[in-house]
Amino acid sequence: MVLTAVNSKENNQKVQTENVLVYNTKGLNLWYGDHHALKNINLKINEKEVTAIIGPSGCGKSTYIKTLNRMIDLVPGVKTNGSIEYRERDIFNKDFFVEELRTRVGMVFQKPNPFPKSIYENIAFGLKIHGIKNKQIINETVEKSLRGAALWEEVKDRIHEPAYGLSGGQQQRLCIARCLALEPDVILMDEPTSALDPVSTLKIEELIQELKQQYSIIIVTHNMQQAARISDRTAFFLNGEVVEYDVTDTIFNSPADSRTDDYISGRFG
Amino acid sequence: MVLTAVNSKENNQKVQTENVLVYNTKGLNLWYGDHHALKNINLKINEKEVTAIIGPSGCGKSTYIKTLNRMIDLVPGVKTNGSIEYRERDIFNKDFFVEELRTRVGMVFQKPNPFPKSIYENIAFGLKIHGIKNKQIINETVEKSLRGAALWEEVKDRIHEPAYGLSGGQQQRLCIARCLALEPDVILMDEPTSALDPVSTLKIEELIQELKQQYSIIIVTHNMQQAARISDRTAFFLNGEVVEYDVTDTIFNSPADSRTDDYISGRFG
Amino acid sequence: MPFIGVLGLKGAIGLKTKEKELSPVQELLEKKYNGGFLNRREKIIPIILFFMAAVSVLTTLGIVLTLIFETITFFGDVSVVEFFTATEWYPFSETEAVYGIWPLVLGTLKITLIASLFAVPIGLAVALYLSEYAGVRTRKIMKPILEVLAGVPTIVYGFFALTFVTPVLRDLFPSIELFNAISPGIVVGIMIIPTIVSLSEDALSSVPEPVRHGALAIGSTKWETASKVIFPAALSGILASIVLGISRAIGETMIVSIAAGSTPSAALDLTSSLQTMTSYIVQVTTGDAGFGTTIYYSIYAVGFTLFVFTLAMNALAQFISKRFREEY
Amino acid sequence: MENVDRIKSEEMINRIDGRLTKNKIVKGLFFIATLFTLIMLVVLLYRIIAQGAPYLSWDFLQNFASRRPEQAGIKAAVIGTIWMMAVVVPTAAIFGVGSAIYLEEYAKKNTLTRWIQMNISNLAGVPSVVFGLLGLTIFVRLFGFGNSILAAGFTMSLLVLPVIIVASQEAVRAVPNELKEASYGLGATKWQTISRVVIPYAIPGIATGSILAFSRAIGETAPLIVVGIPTFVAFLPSGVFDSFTALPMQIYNWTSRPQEEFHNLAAAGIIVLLVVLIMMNSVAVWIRNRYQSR
Amino acid sequence: ADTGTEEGEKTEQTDAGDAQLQGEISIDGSSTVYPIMEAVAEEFMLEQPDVKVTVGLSGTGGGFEKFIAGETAMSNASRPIKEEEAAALKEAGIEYTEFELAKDGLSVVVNKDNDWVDQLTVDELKKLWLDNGTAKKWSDIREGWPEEEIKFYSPGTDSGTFDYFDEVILDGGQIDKAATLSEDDNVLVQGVTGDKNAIGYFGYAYYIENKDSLKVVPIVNEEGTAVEPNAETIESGEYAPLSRPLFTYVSNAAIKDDAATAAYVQFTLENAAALAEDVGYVSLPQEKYDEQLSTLEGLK
Ligand SMILES: Nc1ncnc2c1ncn2[C@@H]1O[C@H](COP(=O)(O)OP(=O)(O)OP(=O)(O)O)[C@@H](O)[C@H]1O
Ligand SMILES: Nc1ncnc2c1ncn2[C@@H]1O[C@H](COP(=O)(O)OP(=O)(O)OP(=O)(O)O)[C@@H](O)[C@H]1O
Ligand SMILES: [Mg+2]
Ligand SMILES: [Mg+2]
Ligand SMILES: O=P([O-])([O-])[O-]
Repeated sequence: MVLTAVNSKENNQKVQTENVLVYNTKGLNLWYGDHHALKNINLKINEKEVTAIIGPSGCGKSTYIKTLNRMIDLVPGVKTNGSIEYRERDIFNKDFFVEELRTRVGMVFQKPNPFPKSIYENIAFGLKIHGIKNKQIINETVEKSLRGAALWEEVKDRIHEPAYGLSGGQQQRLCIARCLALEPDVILMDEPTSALDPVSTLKIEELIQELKQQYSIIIVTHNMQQAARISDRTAFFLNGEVVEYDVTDTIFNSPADSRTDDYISGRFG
Repeated sequence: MVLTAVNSKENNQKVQTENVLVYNTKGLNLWYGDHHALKNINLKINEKEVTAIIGPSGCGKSTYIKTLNRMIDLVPGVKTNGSIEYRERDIFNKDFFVEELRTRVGMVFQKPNPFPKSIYENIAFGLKIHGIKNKQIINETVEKSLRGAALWEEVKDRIHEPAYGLSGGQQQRLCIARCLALEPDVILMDEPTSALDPVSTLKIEELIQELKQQYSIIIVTHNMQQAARISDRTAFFLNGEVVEYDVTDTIFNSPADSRTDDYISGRFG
Repeated sequence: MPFIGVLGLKGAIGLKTKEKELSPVQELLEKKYNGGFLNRREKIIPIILFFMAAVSVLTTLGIVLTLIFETITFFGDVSVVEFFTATEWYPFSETEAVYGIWPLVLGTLKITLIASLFAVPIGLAVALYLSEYAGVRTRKIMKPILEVLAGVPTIVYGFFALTFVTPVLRDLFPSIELFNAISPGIVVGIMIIPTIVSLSEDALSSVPEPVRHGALAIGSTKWETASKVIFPAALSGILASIVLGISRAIGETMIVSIAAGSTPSAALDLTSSLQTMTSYIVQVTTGDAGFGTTIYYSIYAVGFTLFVFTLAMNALAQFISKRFREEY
Repeated sequence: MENVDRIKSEEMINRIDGRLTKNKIVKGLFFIATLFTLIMLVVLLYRIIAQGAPYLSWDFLQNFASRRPEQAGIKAAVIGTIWMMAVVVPTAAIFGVGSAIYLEEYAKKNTLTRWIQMNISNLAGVPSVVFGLLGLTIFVRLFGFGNSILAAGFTMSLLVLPVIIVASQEAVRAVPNELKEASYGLGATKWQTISRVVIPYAIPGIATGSILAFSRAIGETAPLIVVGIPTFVAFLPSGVFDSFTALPMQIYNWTSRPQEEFHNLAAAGIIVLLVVLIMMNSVAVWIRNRYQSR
Repeated sequence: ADTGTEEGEKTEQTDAGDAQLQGEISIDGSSTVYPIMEAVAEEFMLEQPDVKVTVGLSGTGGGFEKFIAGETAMSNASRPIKEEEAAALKEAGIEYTEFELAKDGLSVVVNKDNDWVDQLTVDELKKLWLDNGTAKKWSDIREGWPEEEIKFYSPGTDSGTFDYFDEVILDGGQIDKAATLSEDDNVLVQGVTGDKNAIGYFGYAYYIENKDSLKVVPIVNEEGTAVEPNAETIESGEYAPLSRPLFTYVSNAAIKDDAATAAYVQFTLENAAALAEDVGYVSLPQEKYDEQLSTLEGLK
């Protein structure tokens, strides 16, 4: 637990509050084989905030976010050192089953990836694999999650139809709903709108603002305007390093590092 | 031939010059099956300028540029009407072989697509299919094209090695060199830097400025800063229509259409 | 450990929203966290699957052992030197049996050669047509048709060779005998065409579309694109398909049993009767050879030789795909 | 406009005609080759149908083999083939898919795995007669199954196993990583991901590849001859340990009889076999088309 | 079915026709004998539907292989059992009895358009078929025959038919290496039909079935008369030496222990005469069958 100055964009007043950490990354290094993709990352991520990670292509944004729920384990030949504490538990600890971590920490991917099943089954999937069989609980959760992802009204008449019939933006919200069904603590999003049209993007952005009330959100985005619009804090990655991490307003309006400034103002990337 | 006011960004003075048209698109409509992808496009494209085409995803940028060299023929079920004149010849005319058109009009794609051959063979290919067998001419052209694409210094010691050994940015410049070997009149580029890192992007942008001296360039980009940086004119596409087409400065600084303004200022897309 | 789980959750939900109750889902998940995620199934399943994968290794082992024991018995009666050097295969003579594998190998090679000469050009032409020229529709129709061609039982092909192709050939070239290498060779070729087409077509169409577009965009014709860019790029897959086709031709049994005759011949001539390794095995297993005789054991020695041939072809295929592997 | 007509313009246009003609000729040749294979198939089918169709009748399907051509039928062979396939399909499918999943999802990329993989592709090239010898030695003799459905079924299973493994591996490999990630992301274990995401997604691909492999098993004659399954069987099997006969055996036998009528019966038998094959292939095509558009 | 039933009732000692038996009888062996055995099995199963008879055609040798392995109760053969096989059976502890079922007349045939060959002696046959390292012409065999190269068509070297021919005509010598060999007798028929200078030989049934398109050659027997193969001359033994016996070998234990097998063998012997003729072979004299029936009685 640390005390930090938070600049929440909603109430443009600076408020001194006590923040709870969900993640505390300490001296994280990561190699893909010989390629040193993350270099001594130190980041503290607050509860119930939107933390944006920006940076040019290949800087390690996806790698970092995939490490947070250990999806990185799926890539063969990855080595790490340093530690990441999730709610004060080391996620690399043997006793911390990845299945538990991933249940607590939901993830939304760049391309919407619903299962080739019905809308209903997509959401019920997570419940079923965790042994929840009670029909009523499942039904309720499906509705609640779809509502939570602002999708219920659009699909309520066809939740047993294939998810592939939905538009890209709807599919992405379905993927969010699929996370919500397990009532996660944190939601990780890796460029969740980069494959979507402007209207869908807007909806998802609104949804993220909504979700922030209940969940801690970490979002990777290549769209700086988006980061500026929706996030409370922003980390700027470059070549596997965190160049700057601060309140979003500060990053965008008075960055401490010139590289951040260059990037923000479109001089590269 | 028309007279237009050109605002070249290099000399920030407005100069009244006589412009030669390379392309004159008149009332072009295009359908993918039932989907009306291009709607009544009218565009005049000047010689030895960089014309940028911008617009949100799915607005028809790629479709339009692919129509210019009739690569669109490869998509089954495409119907067009209206006309496109290239140097006053109708490209849809039966007597205008696509092979000729495409030799005169080079194309660079979003993702670098070198042939799985050596660097040298990649460039020699175009010459060979046109029956040029003289080793010396080929050698000279290979060098000249690589120099033209600002790649010669980097690869001169390994031009017989496979092209796939090059980095993404180098591959893209190789693809440009491949076009140059045929000394085209126009070069079409469909988001040529979107798959590249910042440094490579910069190089390609510089190269484009260079090439403009000799070639007419039409470039699709989703990166508005890029369009602003490198182009003389910009066309803004939306939903298959040309919303606005003007000198780049005008588009970015005082657009006539509010939708252009919205897009430019990042309110959507 | 489970204790930490609870704590963690309290951390997650507790502090700020103290009044909030656990939802049914949370409650159930909580139980799971406490119960731990240790799952015996997760450990056992890979082991079971490993044993399944081991079956194919056991099969190879079975084949090798089956063949090797009887082959050793065979070489108790017949000298290895004779087997590899004698140019005659005449096991049925009671007085002067000769076991020289060469005529059978030669028979196999003749059939394989003719089949490949016939099938490779046609197969590649069809593959190129389908992948570079034909529309999606044609491809969608042709592929299943080729699969039917591939699924036609080989006895059917055998009779097709004997009762159709041979007479036609004999009408054209009267010097061809009833049993010859050409007719079954061609028909084996027809049989392997689908294999070559289907795998080459896969290889050709897996060359990424952008590469094709790159060539077309500088004004090449389809043929220039296909022959100078796509074909070389797909070379490793194409060669592999040819090797696979050839190894099917080597192993083909019924067509040659029916239409090539059963005269082991060391002559190079293609117009007369011959015998292959496979058809010899069928001849003996359906024939008169007494149990425990040298002839009986000879089929294992021939089978072993055949097996070695297929191994060699496979090694060749592996070599080719390593040597010519293209990355796009 | 002076720079419009660049070098070699004249020449280039002159050459385009020639290049296009070449393209046309080659296209024509390729088309002829394609047509040729089609014609071969048509001739093949026509000859068989012309010869066998008059002999096809309900009785032909209903009767057992007989010395009298007019009474002879293929009931035992059809049912026998079905029984055999009832052994082959589950055995080969379970072991094939199991192996594929092991190799694609669990196996580490080490020497052992490479070795297994190489062994599988080797096995795919081993001639079917050799599998016959294996079946004879192991299943018929060593395990004492005799010339039963089980012996022949296992032999055929081993014969098609490599093909099914390879097809299944491809299908499993084709499962988009995003789907697996989605499942893992929800806290699913590996086996849960495999059984609920990977396999269901791969099933159409597995089915298509396997059906084609099975249709090969139905038509294989050489291994059955070598295993030595009988030809005259005038009863229906009641279990996997019973003797049986199969379609290709019956056809093979008929073709070698002196009487012309038997040859025609063989053609009729071939028609039945082909109908079965085409039905199986159609199912494969249907599955492929149905799921391809995902 | 009629013949079977009649004779079944006529023979008092048997219960084949009345009592319903059960069991399985596995038969394999010669493809030459196969049509007879198939006919017998077909008829037998009409009467005893609960006895499951299977007949395979692994060839005489292949059949013995299974017989030795104890996989079959009966093994058909188109030649007498060989010493190695008898020895192996002894070693395996299988006692057996040989039953002769019918005769096959190996028919020597030439092309329909062949107008010079009227008959052949055994010596001429030998001269024709024995390999002498060169291509033979008809004129080499008998003066006045055309100077055309002879084309030979023979059953495959692994068939009982070849074996028999090899033994009685060639004395185990090497058959002309230019001969076209085929495992499928139909193919030989085609070969001879299509070639004016061809000569071939195969089972009588194949000749009968194609007698319109082939010319059969009378063979001079030991008495010096040229005899054409037909039912009478083969049965009487006049057509010699090319008529060969067809056998089935039965396990004694199976006859003793299994009523179904015993009944089946009895049925076979009772009906072989009629059924053999049915499928194109020649029956033995009736006494021969009666004799074997009493042998069978002794084994029960
Ligand atoms: N599986 C992998 N194996 C090897 N190197 C990898 C792998 N995945 C990523 N990399 C490398 O690690 C670096 C960081 O990759 P990462 O995907 O995290 O970048 P990113 O910031 O998400 O980029 P983008 O904006 O393009 O998604 C890159 O140089 C990339 O090439
Ligand atoms: N082959 C095709 N068949 C059918 N519709 C197509 C095809 N290609 C593109 N379209 C549709 O045509 C419209 C225009 O597509 P186009 O690729 O030209 O867009 P774009 O502006 O290049 O977008 P992006 O920035 O994503 O590349 C889109 O709605 C797209 O879905
Ligand atoms: Mg990324
Ligand atoms: Mg595009
Ligand atoms: O089957 P055969 O009679 O030739 O042994």
